[in-house]
Amino acid sequence: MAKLKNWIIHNPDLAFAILLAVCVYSYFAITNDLFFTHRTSYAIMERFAVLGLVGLALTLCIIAGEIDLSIGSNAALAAVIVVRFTDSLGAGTAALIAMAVATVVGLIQGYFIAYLRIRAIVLTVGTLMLLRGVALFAAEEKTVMLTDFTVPDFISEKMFVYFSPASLLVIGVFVIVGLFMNYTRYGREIYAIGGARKEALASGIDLKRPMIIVFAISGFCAGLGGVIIGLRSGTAQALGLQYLLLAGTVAAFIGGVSILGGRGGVIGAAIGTLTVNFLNTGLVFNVTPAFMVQLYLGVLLMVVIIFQTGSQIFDTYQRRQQILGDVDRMRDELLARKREVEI
Amino acid sequence: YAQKKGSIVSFNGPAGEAYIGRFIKGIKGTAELKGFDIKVYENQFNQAEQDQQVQQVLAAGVLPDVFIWWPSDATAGLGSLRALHKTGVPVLKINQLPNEADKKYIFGYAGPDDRLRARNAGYMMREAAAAKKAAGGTSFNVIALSYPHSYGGYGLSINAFKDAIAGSDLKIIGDVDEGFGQANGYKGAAKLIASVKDQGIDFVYGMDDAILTGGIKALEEAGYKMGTDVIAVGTVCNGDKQLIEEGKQFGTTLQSPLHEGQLAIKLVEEYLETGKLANYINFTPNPSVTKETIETTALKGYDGKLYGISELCSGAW
Amino acid sequence: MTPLLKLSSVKRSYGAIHALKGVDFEILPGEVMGLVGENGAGKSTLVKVISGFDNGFTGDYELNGAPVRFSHPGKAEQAGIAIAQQELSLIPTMSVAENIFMAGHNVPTFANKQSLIKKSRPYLEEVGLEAIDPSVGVDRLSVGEQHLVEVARLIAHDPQVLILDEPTAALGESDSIRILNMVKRLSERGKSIIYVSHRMDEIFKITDRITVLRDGESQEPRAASTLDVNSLVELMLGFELGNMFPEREPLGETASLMNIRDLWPDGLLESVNFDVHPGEILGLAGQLGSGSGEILAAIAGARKTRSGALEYGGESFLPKNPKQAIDKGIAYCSEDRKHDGLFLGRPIRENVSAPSLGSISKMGVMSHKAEASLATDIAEKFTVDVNRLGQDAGVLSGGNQQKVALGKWLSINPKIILVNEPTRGVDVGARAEIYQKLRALAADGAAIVIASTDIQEISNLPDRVITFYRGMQIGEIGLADMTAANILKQITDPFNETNL
Amino acid sequence: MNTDIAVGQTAPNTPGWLARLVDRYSWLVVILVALFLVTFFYGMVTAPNFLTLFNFKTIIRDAALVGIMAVGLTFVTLSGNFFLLSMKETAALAIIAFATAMSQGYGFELAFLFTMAVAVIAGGLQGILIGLGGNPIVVTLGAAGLFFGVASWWSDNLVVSFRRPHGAEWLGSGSFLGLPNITVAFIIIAVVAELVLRYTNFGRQVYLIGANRAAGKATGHENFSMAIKTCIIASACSAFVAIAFSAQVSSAHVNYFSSSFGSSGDMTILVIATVMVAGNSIMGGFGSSLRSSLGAVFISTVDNMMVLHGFNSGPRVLAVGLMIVFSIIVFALVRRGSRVQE
Ligand SMILES: Nc1ncnc2c1ncn2[C@@H]1O[C@H](COP(=O)(O)OP(=O)(O)OP(=O)(O)O)[C@@H](O)[C@H]1O
Ligand SMILES: Nc1ncnc2c1ncn2[C@@H]1O[C@H](COP(=O)(O)OP(=O)(O)OP(=O)(O)O)[C@@H](O)[C@H]1O
Ligand SMILES: [Mg+2]
Ligand SMILES: [Mg+2]
Repeated sequence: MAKLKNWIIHNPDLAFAILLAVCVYSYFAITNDLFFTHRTSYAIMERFAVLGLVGLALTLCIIAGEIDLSIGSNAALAAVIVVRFTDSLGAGTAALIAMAVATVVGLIQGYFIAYLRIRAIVLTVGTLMLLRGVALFAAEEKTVMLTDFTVPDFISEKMFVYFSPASLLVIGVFVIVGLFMNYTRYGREIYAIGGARKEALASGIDLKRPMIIVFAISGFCAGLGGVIIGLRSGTAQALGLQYLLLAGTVAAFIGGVSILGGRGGVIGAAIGTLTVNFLNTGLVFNVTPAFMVQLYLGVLLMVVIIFQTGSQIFDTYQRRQQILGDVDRMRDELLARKREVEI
Repeated sequence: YAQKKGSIVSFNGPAGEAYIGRFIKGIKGTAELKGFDIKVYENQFNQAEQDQQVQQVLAAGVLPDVFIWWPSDATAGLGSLRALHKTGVPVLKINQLPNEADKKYIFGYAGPDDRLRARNAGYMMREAAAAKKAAGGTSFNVIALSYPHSYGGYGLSINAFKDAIAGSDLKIIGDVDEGFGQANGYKGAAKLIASVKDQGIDFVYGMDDAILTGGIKALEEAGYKMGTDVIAVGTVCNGDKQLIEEGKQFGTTLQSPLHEGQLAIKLVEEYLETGKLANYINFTPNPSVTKETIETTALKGYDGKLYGISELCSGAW
Repeated sequence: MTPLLKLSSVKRSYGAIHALKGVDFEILPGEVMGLVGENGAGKSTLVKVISGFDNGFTGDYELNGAPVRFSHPGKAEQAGIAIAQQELSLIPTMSVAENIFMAGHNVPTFANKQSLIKKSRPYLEEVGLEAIDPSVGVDRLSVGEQHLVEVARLIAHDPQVLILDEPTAALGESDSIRILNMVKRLSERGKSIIYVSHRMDEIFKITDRITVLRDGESQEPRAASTLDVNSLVELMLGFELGNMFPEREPLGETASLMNIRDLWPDGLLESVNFDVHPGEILGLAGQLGSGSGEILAAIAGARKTRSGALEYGGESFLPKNPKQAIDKGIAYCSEDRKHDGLFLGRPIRENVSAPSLGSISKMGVMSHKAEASLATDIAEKFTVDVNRLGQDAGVLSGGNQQKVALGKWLSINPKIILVNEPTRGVDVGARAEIYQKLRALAADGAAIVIASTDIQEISNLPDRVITFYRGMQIGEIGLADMTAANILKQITDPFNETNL
Repeated sequence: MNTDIAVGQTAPNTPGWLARLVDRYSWLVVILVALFLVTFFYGMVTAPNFLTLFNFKTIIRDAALVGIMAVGLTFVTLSGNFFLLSMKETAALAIIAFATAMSQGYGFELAFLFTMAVAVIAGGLQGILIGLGGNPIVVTLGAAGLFFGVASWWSDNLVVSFRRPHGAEWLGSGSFLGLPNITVAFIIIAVVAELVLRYTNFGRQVYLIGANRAAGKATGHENFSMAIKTCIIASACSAFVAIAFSAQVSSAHVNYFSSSFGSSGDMTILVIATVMVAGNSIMGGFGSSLRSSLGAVFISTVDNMMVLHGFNSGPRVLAVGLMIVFSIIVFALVRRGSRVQE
């Protein structure tokens, strides 16, 4: 119990994210008897397969103190590529090509960001458009589409009640990235450049490596997400998937990552995405009009921000109390000594 | 819970889109009237999201008697369509003409005919051109304000329009595809004008009235007198009624979302009763509307009521 | 003996500024080489070049006789050159252990927190931090402890050459001593150490040889034994420096300008009371953690307090934020100019006018002429190069930055000037100027209160000293018996528990 | 960290001015810029009808709406409060407010004031949260959702239209000295904004707080009020854009500013790109609203050129994206060469 309390105190953001997730889930589970079912869970996991990846990518970026606006465009590009080449080269090869392209795109962005010492947002706001253009070019400005649908059927086939090959793959990615972030020096470097860029550089970290890694991962996630979407629906639009950026960002922040960088983690990303999916699915079940969905997401974010701001203020208050407490502890005996001398 | 006459689930874009807003009113109203249970699922017009949504709705495990399905794009929606079809529930496709790929998954189509409305627009412009010629006009240059070329409807519209004006004096000298809606219509037109104005602009064809409305603003700003210097023809009547009344827009071809919705329900009813449709493809009528006919145009809805132009049209009417 | 590391005619410029104009530098195995020079002499630039943080230089660089050029710090680190830079380089969001194993070849590729903690312990003991828990975030440590962690990280690289750029600048007496002992031990183990500092006493305590930089040019390294403070200062400045502290003669009795009543800033054990007189320089003496700095901050509205009031100008109040204090004519320089003393990315001119935008503008519209003239005469008063007023404050070296950080307050012509660590990381030359300036301001009738951990400074500049020990106000020392010894006694051992 | 490009790379026998340029910025930049200028001017001269007064007007007018928003956003960015992701949703809310008021028949003035009031509240709320230390991205992302939701609900998703003649026509379709009034408004706003930033205390505070928040506080300039002020300015600018647009088409709809297709892409993103493209520092403290205005003109120039060359939206998105990335890189290199990086 004390342990739990301690844990909560040490990562309040994550704790709050979990609380939020539980609340949203149970709300719908109670109000809508269709919600708490295996199928629904399955549907949620299917959504997770894509949004989760984006949420993960953006979480990493934010941990590194950056943000990748180009993620949606990158995913769209990957989707177009995979759909275009599946018929000719087979899904496997096509998927590999698509993901390779997306990853390399991310990698190059990472390199430039580190080399130019600019904020990612500055560069990616440009690449966001650039990659759309490329995607349009790759799709010849048409909606590309598969002729053979065996692959789509396979990747969204139900497994172990809740899962599909797609969602299992994504969960795998989560696990690997999670291990990477927590148990390798490269992961720590990413936390470092996010937590305090100047200090990290002064302590001899070469900005290029972590930056390239982060954006390569981000690109990879975008690519994989695009591939899954493309193959699942069997079609792809160069101008599609714009919503991924916002949805992913929302997920990341609801997952409790701190914009200041250096804090947050993979679990948060997962929780955040799930929360968004719970909300989304639940609202769909209640046949909510589209704009209401946006409104609720807005409310959710507001709750998060009010909590975060609140906890910041509380934190400073806490620190102050700590100082005062320490003082009071030392006070009596030191003052006593002082009195002695004066007498 | 289909205790009533039957239950319908409709997937379509957001009511935030003026046109779809009317469409939803249409299906809801008529379904109500005919005693159907209807659920309308909106999605931000975005296929990937609709696919997810279909997933979720199916996950609920409660199936209706019919699906009404409006893909965000003629071809992109195939994934959703197949998912719907797998449930064994019959699917009626809306608004986007069926293509080879999805014919085998749907029992019919209800909605507009992009080609028909474009063709009618073409014919109207022909008339106008003829009149102008009779009045001694000599130049007949047309600029087209198009949907994005990456959008399915573009090909259908532009080709039908070209067919319609083929053999007349009209000739297309420019085509810009800035995007949907008034803002893009304006931006696109402004640039196009700059590039072709010294060839002379006499006619403007808007793939829908929203785009055209923007275009007309751009032309006016460029100093053209609409209706005299330049004759504008649009379609869909999702633009600005007043432009037609003022004669700034020569005409449009009515395409009523309300009507489209009602037609959909009618077909569902027909299918549920007879197990099939009299005809597979069912178009909403596209009467042409001009300044003269604007007040008199009216259509009998499938609910038997007679609707005037302002109920039929979307946009600023 | 062949030098372990040798640079010859190294040049480095930043656009127009020539930081290094042909520097020769060498260090022998196992020697402690002092690197001294005025602010802006190029010390930091030089050590950045040596440690691979800056490879935009021209000239030759030899390690063990072989020419090298490090494209980035990692390379230098692998070659056995490790540096603790002038600015702290710890990641506050991460634990001590993680910080020690941040970059370099000694960092394990795969490791969980536990193993890092285990690995880090010996190095922490080495620097005398065995008490702290390696798993806590460094932001929970005191500044002194943080610098020691920095050194621990340095040692963890097990380098051949260690570079310490002003490691003690921010430290109190006791922590400084820890570091110096550290350096001694390492050199006994045959490590070469480059030690950059402005503290003469340290330099002579620990260095074998001393290299002097004077605006970007180096001089022959001298054996420390052949030099004394004056000759070294002369080398640094190029001219003899008399007593750097201005003369003090006893002030007549004056009505107090401000009375601090029961002021209890966070971090102090009890509330404090004292008066401030116009025309005097009052010194608050105390080591790090004695609370002297906190008192200044509290008076300036920059720190929370439990209670207290300022009786000043006929009213009794307590500023809630700096603005209120400024409006009352109270100026405050914190000890960390980079954090809240300067707008590094903005021109010096704007830095100077920042506190007094009102005075250079009519109805919210500012006159750039007025600003320029304001900036110029402040710059002249503080001998900042007037032609550099248009440049970003960030390109100035420590000393000049401090002058700007201080000088900007003249623009509100303040009645009370509070300065925490007036000359931290500032060279003797600039120091003398700053002292003169403060004295002159006092002479003009302002009341100056400085808090300092530098014993030399605190015993020679003020007219009156109030001493503090671990958050308690201890005593007051008048001009008569103001000696370093007296002050030291009161701020290190007021209750004569240890017998020095 | 010093990441400055070493001097002395200047090759011999280069003319003095070039040498000085290279000395300041390095070869890379000089070459890139030269490259850019060449292609740009090539495009200009080969584009039919590009170099006409009419087309020039078209370009400015095309830049106007995004430009106005960008100028507004610049204040937020310069003051170190990143940017608002709610620009287009604020506009959506504002346009509904305006059109509703107009259609209810309160003339232009009242409708204008009403809309501005709405904008001020919208901006102020975000400003307060940001000023309290809320993360701008989250705050404005959430606000975006709320505003859009409210606007949709308010307008019941219908097109709100008001008939001509109405008091707003002069703004929407009037013109002054042959320039559309919207263009005039853009120019005025751009100039005023720049003057404010350069010659007023407020402007200076924007820069100072943006450059170093702590030092700002220490010298008596709090970010709390600054965040509120700048957010209000930004959303007032979006509101103005909304009003101008609504005045032009005499109607309003929540979706007018979220056209997801076409080269215009997402309005908010385009606005942010506009602020970034001209080299304003995202961290605040460096840049100017003039840069943003020019950025808007630059983007619309490229786009315009492409249209005149007869490209359709696909290649145009590509070109615009390419140009943005390109100029961002160049600016980054230039700043590396000339300024210290903290
Ligand atoms: N996400 C979940 N976690 C734990 N238990 C669940 C979950 N979903 C459902 N259950 C339990 O399992 C029961 C069976 O659910 P349900 O009958 O909906 O499965 P189902 O929809 O038939 O699954 P499927 O059709 O995929 O075989 C539920 O009533 C609930 O008690
Ligand atoms: N990044 C930079 N850009 C421009 N000029 C710089 C930069 N860094 C240092 N300088 C200039 O180079 C000169 C040397 O600076 P440096 O920091 O080496 O001096 P220093 O001897 O370390 O001074 P201090 O004792 O205050 O640390 C100074 O004039 C400084 O203004
Ligand atoms: Mg079941
Ligand atoms: Mg230095």
